[in-house]
Amino acid sequence: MRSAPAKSKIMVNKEIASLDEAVADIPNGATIHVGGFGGVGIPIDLCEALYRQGATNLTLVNNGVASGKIGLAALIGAGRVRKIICSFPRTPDPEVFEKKYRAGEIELELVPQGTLAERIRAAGAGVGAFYTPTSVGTPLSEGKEIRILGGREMVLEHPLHADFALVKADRADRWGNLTYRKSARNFGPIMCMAAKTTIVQVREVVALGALDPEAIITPSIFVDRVVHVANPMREV
Amino acid sequence: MRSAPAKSKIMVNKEIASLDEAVADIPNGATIHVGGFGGVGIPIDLCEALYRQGATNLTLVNNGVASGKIGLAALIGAGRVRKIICSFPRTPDPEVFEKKYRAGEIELELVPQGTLAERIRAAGAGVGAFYTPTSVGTPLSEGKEIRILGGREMVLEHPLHADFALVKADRADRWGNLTYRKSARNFGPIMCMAAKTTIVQVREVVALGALDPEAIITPSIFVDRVVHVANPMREV
Amino acid sequence: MPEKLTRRQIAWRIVQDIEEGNYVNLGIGQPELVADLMPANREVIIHSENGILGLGPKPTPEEADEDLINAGKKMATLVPGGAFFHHADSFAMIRGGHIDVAVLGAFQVAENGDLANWTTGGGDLLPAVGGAMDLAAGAKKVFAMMDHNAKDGAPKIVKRCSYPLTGQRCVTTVYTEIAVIDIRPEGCIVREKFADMPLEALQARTGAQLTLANDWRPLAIPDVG
Amino acid sequence: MPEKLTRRQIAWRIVQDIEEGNYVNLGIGQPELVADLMPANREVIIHSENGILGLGPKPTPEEADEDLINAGKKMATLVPGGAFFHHADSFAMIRGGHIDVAVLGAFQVAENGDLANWTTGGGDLLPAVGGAMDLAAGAKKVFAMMDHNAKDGAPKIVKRCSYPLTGQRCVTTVYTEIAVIDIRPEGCIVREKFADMPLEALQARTGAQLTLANDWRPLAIPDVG
Repeated sequence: MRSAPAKSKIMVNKEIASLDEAVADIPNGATIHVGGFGGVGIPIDLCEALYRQGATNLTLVNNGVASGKIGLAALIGAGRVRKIICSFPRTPDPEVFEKKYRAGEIELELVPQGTLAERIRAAGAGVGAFYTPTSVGTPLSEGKEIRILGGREMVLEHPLHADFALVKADRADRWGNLTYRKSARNFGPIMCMAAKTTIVQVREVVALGALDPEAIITPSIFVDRVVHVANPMREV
Repeated sequence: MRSAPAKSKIMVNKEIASLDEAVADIPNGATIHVGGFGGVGIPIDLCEALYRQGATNLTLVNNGVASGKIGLAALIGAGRVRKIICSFPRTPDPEVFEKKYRAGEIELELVPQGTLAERIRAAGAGVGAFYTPTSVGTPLSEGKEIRILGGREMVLEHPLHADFALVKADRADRWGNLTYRKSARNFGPIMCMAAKTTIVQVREVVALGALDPEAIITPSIFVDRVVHVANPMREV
Repeated sequence: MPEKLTRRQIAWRIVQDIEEGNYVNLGIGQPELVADLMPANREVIIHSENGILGLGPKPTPEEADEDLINAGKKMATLVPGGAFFHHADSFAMIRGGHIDVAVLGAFQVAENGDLANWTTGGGDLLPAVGGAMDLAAGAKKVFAMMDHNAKDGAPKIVKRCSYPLTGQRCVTTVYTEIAVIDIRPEGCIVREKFADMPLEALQARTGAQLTLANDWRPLAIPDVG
Repeated sequence: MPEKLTRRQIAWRIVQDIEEGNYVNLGIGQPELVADLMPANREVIIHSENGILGLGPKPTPEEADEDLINAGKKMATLVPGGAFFHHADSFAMIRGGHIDVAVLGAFQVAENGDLANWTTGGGDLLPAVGGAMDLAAGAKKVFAMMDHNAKDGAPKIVKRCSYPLTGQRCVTTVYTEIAVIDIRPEGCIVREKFADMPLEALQARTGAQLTLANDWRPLAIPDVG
């Protein structure tokens, strides 16, 4: 009779003891989704751990490009980011990015915010590509396939997969079910879906069954690692 | 100075006094999304009201085709349905539909369940069309455009818009924010998004602000009419 | 008689064209004034692209919550009946045609409704688009709230935008300090202007052909500071 | 030595190939037995296409809730850690490659992994596909749980499916009452069979070329009724 599979353990527990452990295997050249909008919901402690970890030549997907000096800004400033895919690089304090960008040392792919969100969701949902009216007739659809659908010009957009997602949520259980807080939800749920490995920092880890099954925003299937960070840093 | 617009009223209240009033303006020939899966979450009281109302030549979108004799089955039995778009017409008691179908008196468009859900969401989300791997190489993708994306064959699928959606939810406030109960959620949230006019029957209407903003499943923007049905009928 | 409306007065004017129960997205900057001018007894539901319906006014110090900001990254509140959701759902609302009115700033509006409001194409500012293209493509009505002319006097209502577009044929009405102009298939229709400003004077400050509506009305000057 | 496994024994065998923490979708009918054979101390999370993760066993009369059913329309329960979601999210899990294992019934499996399980193409039954095509296209592994032969003795593992397909090149392993067969690029590899059944006898009941794995093992006969 065959014994239990080698990977088996007594129970499923996605909680990782430390930030550094959680990001230890992110390799050079990885594409990383980073949650957050306007500094809210940004997993700054995970970003700092990634900074300490040393991976370089990264492609980052985020709504903006990082304000201030820590987290994403630190990664960019240290020359560890090859490319940024975002909708709004003009953050309140974009100095670190702007310097690299003007020097031609970082590539920027500018994507309309809704198209960015839908491309991330498409990656998570197994959609191969989709047509959207957003950006038709603008420089951001130049060179892309245009097709008339439902009487309207639409542009073909492709999914935005990631090797890793770094997300900040509010509460998690050991399976990785998540809730968020207010407008800190933003890109978190769709980024959790779209990455091969999703790493989430949460304010609180609760017992399995403590989260209301009607109000879980990210079901555990989309989460690989949970790190408890009771008092997260803030970008600015 | 211009006076307030003609349509203005003191406050937004989407609650309609009766089922019959709520469906009164559904015209002949309408395409209607009807929520529910396996009899759970089906807005049977709204369907019965539509039966009383008399509209005919309807196109219905639902996961199945109705079991038993009331609701959708009554509409189908009375010859009021021109076409059904669904994934699983083989319900526990499909007699009414089967008779019409075998007689060639009703058109059936069979759609894989996930493609059905995604086509409905696409309609609600303003996506013009999308590529999916589901059904490639099967009879259900015959005659459709196939394209290789990400190294994989994908079929092009189009949004499934509706004139009306009939949905059953659990609780609503007067703006139309909704919560659901357990597996009765199923197609409700995406159908609410995809119809020009969304009509929802709910078990309970609560005060504005009583629903937790973190746990509202369908935000009010997707809902046009709410009818209070404290004790809904059941299909079987 | 003042020769032009203040920005608060323009915002007030826009409020008059928003219906009770409308779902409204307000662009960053000037359009945010529209919320301030909304009478307290009206229920207009403000959408914020970062996953909020029912955006409320600025918080008191006690209400302030660092996890609740508006699209302009300012602290905000939620009104009763408000809801939170994720970014894909937020832009499904926009792209899917569920937003009744988007009020956006504009660099240029063309006579066919084309909107340019995200970049002048120059290299002085980092390029940034945010949700502007989605709103232009998706909102049922797009109200452009802007100065009638650029700082150098150049018209901002033009035959054809010279700046890179945000969206095509999307603007439905332009609200400036001197006029309310509908953009229709038949052209730019002046719905309101100052009674004592001749159409010719308005035309002289405008880069597209204007037509005075038969039922045009004098632009009101509300007492809103 | 019995000549074949019972369906419960096949289900038990499938359980051995499901890892702790796997997210698993069980097709309607026979595959539902897999949940019954899952040891109580193992955490395998069952997905149900109608918007459930963490599907639990059949309810007691007290637990029964008419709003909680499984994909087979039978009353169900939710385990602690379970969650509800809507249909588009449910199939995003499936299509997006998040389901580790789908266990599906099958009419035919071809040597290239093609699966036919939704219609025989005849007019006897109403055509109905449900979520089968999505699972075939999306699950990381597709386990076919089926009788080795049809009622008339015809092989169900074939060179090429004669019935309309559910999905292409999707089945990873076939579990029958007499064998466990991996479908690999190099062909149909017998991983387990009864020790006393010669490969030739198994081959005689199979429509595709079989290869015995070097490390093949005897099919275990668990005491599970």
